[in-house]
Amino acid sequence: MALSRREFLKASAAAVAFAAAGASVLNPKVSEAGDAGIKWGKAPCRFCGTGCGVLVGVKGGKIVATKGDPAAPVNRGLNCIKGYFLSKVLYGKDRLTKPLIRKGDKMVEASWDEAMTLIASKFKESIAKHGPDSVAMYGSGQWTVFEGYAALKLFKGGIGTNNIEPNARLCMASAVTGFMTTFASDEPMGCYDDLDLGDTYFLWGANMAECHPVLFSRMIDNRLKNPDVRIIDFGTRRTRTSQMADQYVRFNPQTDLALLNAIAHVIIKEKLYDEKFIKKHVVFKKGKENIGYGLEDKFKFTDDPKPISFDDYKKFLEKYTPEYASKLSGVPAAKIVELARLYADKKRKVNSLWTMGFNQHVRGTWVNNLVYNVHLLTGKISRPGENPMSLTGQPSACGTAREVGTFTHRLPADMVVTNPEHRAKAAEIWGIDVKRIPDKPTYNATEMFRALDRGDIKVLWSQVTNPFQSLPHLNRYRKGARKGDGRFVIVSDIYPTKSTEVADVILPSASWVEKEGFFGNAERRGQQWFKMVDAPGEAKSDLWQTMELARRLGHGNLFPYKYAEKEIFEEYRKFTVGGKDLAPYEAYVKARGLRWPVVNGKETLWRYAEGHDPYVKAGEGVKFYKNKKDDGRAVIWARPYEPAAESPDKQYPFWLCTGRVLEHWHTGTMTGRVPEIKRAYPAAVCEMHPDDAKRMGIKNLQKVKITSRRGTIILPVDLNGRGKAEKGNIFVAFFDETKLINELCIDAYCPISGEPDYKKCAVKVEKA
Amino acid sequence: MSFKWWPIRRLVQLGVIALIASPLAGLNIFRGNLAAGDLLGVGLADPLAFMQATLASHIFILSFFGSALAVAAFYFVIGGRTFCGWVCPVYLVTELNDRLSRYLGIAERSYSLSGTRWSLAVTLSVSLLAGIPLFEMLSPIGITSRAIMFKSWTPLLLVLGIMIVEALAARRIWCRSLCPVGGFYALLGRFSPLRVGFSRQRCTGCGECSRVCPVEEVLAPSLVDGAGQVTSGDCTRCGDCIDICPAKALDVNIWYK
Amino acid sequence: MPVSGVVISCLVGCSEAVSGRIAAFDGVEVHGVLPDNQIVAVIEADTVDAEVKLVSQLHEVEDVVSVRLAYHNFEDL
Amino acid sequence: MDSSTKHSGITRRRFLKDGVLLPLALAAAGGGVSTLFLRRADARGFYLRPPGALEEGNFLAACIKCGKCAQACPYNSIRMSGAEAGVAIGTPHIIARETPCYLCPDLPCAKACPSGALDRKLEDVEKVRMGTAVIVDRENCLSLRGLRCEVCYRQCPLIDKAITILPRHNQRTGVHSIMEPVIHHDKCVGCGICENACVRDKPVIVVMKSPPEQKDYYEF
Repeated sequence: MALSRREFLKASAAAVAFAAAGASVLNPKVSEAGDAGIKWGKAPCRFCGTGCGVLVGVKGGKIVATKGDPAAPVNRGLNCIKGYFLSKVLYGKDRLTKPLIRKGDKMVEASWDEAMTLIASKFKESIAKHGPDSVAMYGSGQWTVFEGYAALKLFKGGIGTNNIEPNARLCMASAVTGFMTTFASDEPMGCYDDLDLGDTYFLWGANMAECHPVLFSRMIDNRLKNPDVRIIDFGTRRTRTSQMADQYVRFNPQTDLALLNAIAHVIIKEKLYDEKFIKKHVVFKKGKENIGYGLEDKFKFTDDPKPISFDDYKKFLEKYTPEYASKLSGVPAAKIVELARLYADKKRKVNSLWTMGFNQHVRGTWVNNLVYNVHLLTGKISRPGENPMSLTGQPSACGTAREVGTFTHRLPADMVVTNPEHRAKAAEIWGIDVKRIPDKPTYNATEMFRALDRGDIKVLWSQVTNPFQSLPHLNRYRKGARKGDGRFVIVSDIYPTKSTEVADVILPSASWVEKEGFFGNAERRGQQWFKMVDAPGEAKSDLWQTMELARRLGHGNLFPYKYAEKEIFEEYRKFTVGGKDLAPYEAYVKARGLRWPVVNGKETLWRYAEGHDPYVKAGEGVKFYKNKKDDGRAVIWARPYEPAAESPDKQYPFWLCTGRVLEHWHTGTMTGRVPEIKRAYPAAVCEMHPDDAKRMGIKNLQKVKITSRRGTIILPVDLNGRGKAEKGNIFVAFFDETKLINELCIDAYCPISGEPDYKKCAVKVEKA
Repeated sequence: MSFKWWPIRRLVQLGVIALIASPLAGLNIFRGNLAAGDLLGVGLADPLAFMQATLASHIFILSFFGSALAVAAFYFVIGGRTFCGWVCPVYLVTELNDRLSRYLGIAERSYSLSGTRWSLAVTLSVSLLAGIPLFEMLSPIGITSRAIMFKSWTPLLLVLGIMIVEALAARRIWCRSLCPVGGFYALLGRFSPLRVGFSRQRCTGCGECSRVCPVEEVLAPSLVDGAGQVTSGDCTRCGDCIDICPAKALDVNIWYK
Repeated sequence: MPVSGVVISCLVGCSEAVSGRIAAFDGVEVHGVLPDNQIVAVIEADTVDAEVKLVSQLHEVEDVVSVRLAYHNFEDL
Repeated sequence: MDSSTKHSGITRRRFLKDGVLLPLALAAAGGGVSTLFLRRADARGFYLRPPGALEEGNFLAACIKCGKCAQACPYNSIRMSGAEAGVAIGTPHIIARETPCYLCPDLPCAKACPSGALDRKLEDVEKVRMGTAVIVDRENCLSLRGLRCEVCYRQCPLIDKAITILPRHNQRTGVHSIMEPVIHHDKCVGCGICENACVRDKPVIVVMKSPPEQKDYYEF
């Protein structure tokens, strides 16, 4: 009996493997398939950072179908509902097809030459009058690697300003600084295989069920196969993830800092830590405290790390007893002890997963540090099935924003502009004088738009993103963009958005498979695709747009390419050799993505781990080799609990949290154009706790007026929806462009990462 | 220029249609239609609709009964089929249709007024026995008002059918002989205090009143026997006879004056 | 006992050689060599850890580009 | 006058009337009436009535077609049926695929009903029983094919009560789970929001009068 069952399993295993491989027998470029003359090509999904593979069906120059790619290791043929409708995303009725130039109150169609001449003249004029720091590029984690790289090279190596930022600053900058401060190298050690191999998952401020749907189904499948698997959801809001988790642990907003310290406290007090691991792989440090909230314009912060001893760290933690953390967080002390023991359980393979709850946090860097602390204390890191993992929200937040480094302070592959060696290396690869690369970072995303509002930045170009819907304290920045006085805003997009509304020039872009591309997902997997259809009308890729501006500004020599995409990639790859090691372009053309470092043609599943990471020598076991400053050790940081920038009070008694839903992606400009998705989830609602509503005499679906110190919005109340707000909290999704919830959000940010906190501000709610 | 009833009546008829249509304009004066509605928050109901629904469903709703009773009392006071002459939108249609028919001169037959009583009896018994409010299903009054309220046009075919039959074959047969609402109000109006008075002294016997009266039988007792009041419940109190009488032999009268 | 189906990608033209090399491992059965430099194999091991180790070892085999888990079952048998 | 009719006057007017217009009128009237009676209910065999509606027979008995419920609906979900509805002409119903019932907590439609066709005493939206959702096309349900859709579940106003998610292993991929929406007919109020939200061209989840008949007593 056992034998036959085993044989059956083996046969299934082989069958599934054949199915997976069989689909990849297709020429990955574009190959003929049987059904009705549709040509299929591979591409990663256009939406979140999961990086699901899809096959794109093209017929008559149009995308007629998409399907999950059975050969893609991430999703194996599956998609979420957004991915399912990818074929309709590019074909909304109001696709932008011609450059538009503002003439008075009207946007008038123009030729590319007119538009680019105007843009170039504005750039030249502004640079001549106000210096290179008066022009800026605001890009995105949806840029392809080529586009991000070209923009970075033009601004830092050509124009000579560090005024380049991605919207990823609003999304995972805290994860970056978390990784950088703890490991001195950005991006996770683990990969999605940990979702199959672990048995304990702590989710922190991550609604995976809706925001990383395919990964969530993978983690749930792990639990189906292994009844020992435990999923613990820490959150300030009861979500679909909480619903399917084994435990939902509700805590008061901002107190995750105290909770993680209390968990470390228990681990140390009960001697559950891995002494050997700590001795060999960890150093302890302490930074500045009371670090502010970045609310004032031109806020500046530099941390001052001081080494401390393990004992100092223990002393630091003494305050964070479970009782103390319980008082702050509302989590029972006994529960904190229980979960600390679960974290430290030697028989368990523990993973921590987080998203915007950690990253969009005025202490985002700290809270990232604190979760690493727990993994470093217990040694549960860089092992198959056992890792901390930050999930990302954009398809190439990792690939483009982080790895290419399209931030004001970064250069490609973890390098920074403040480091002369790094500048020298960049200048060498770019073939320019090192002096051309400015050595001081200028503005983070929020500060960039503050500078535009003040008039310090005159010309701002936004590509592949929608800042005038997505910025916090939106009123200020929407008004700022239209203040005149030489301000000039250029927006490249595929549809009219809240950002094109305030633009002086709108450029029609090519999107996704209308151009050749390369994205990097959250598990370090780089994925390439070819152009499969022409962009509608005169729309052109952002890469072309950037290079055209370069040419007109006299920086054409920086882009001497014939096959720009491939040549840019190979040039960029030079930065990565000896660390992030990307594979040659051709390898990505063939593979369904590869996880860097790819050394000798082999991808790396687990970084810093012997036997997996090519840079860890035999006998080292684990080596955080990137942190050369600390002798290849990771840093445990003593980071205290500090309150949020704005907490509820008598006048504004509710916490406001914002976020996403499964159906819509970010500002909804693409998903909102899919009629099926639009019908399924047409408009934003305000989630509220039934007890709060009852107290205020508010009934389900009734309209309420939500007011913060920055703005007001009217929404119907949802007391029993997919997400259930806790008492004293409300939640609103930000996809609905007719209800700009971000007008209410505070533009406070983490001083270290510069990432704003969209999850916490104070509002009042009244019957409308 | 002497006083005439018809412009007032026309205004009331159009006012009723305007009320039914008012929610479309976002006004909150009137909800529902002539079967049941709320006028300024006061519930009103057609007594016949109440009877049908109650007989059919065996459900007694007190407020529904109250609304129906109030309406019945009102029409009792002002004279039964006053509903027809002044309120019913179908009456307005058939009235105008009758003008057309006379102009073409193709419909000459009339059928007995007693038909409406039969029709009322059939309506109520079918409602009770079949468990379905028979008339509400067919009612051109409901069909017309729902056409106004919800732009539901197809059922108006039935009204069109009535118009064609009336124009071609049987003058005003619907209102005169078939409509159970008319039947009900005719019974109710039999003892209504408000009536058309007749002065034999002034009558010149010109016959104009009979010609304009939609239910000319009701004038017969006065014209033939000299009765001082029109007592028949079928009189719609439309006032057309008063307006047309060149000798002012007809006027508004109160019972037992 | 875990049972897994894996797809192994090899360098161009090396799949026959690789299939020979991996067949030598205990607990690895080669089920097919595909024309596009891919091999389908089934892996058995005593524990998940052992299985992961085995997959890691396959990674190290000469001319192997990637080893992809296509099916994984670790219920008790 | 008589003499003229007898001789020539008869011809044109009589001919017009008896020969053409009268048959035409009869045909129109007959056609109108028969359409009222011959056709009944929609293709699915039942009308989705507003919340609080009595069982169909009683509902038809009590409804006087005044339209107040439809006027009371803030979402214009309730429409009055036309001639195609036959016996049910002029009665209120909901076409869920176009606009479902959003279950206002104070049920203004039921409150507006004068005749008791809708139960005015109904206070709790969870006690509404308009029908029940049924997945009629399992083959085309994206969730059942392993995709992360479950829009019906997440949009259900009685989420986790009327529809729950039953995860099960996806044999095909080996590492994902299929998130199957499971409808609980005892909790489903039949509001049709799921039918409205279903992303397939032809909704795979629809509201029916009652769940398909079971031939046994198992309850899943």
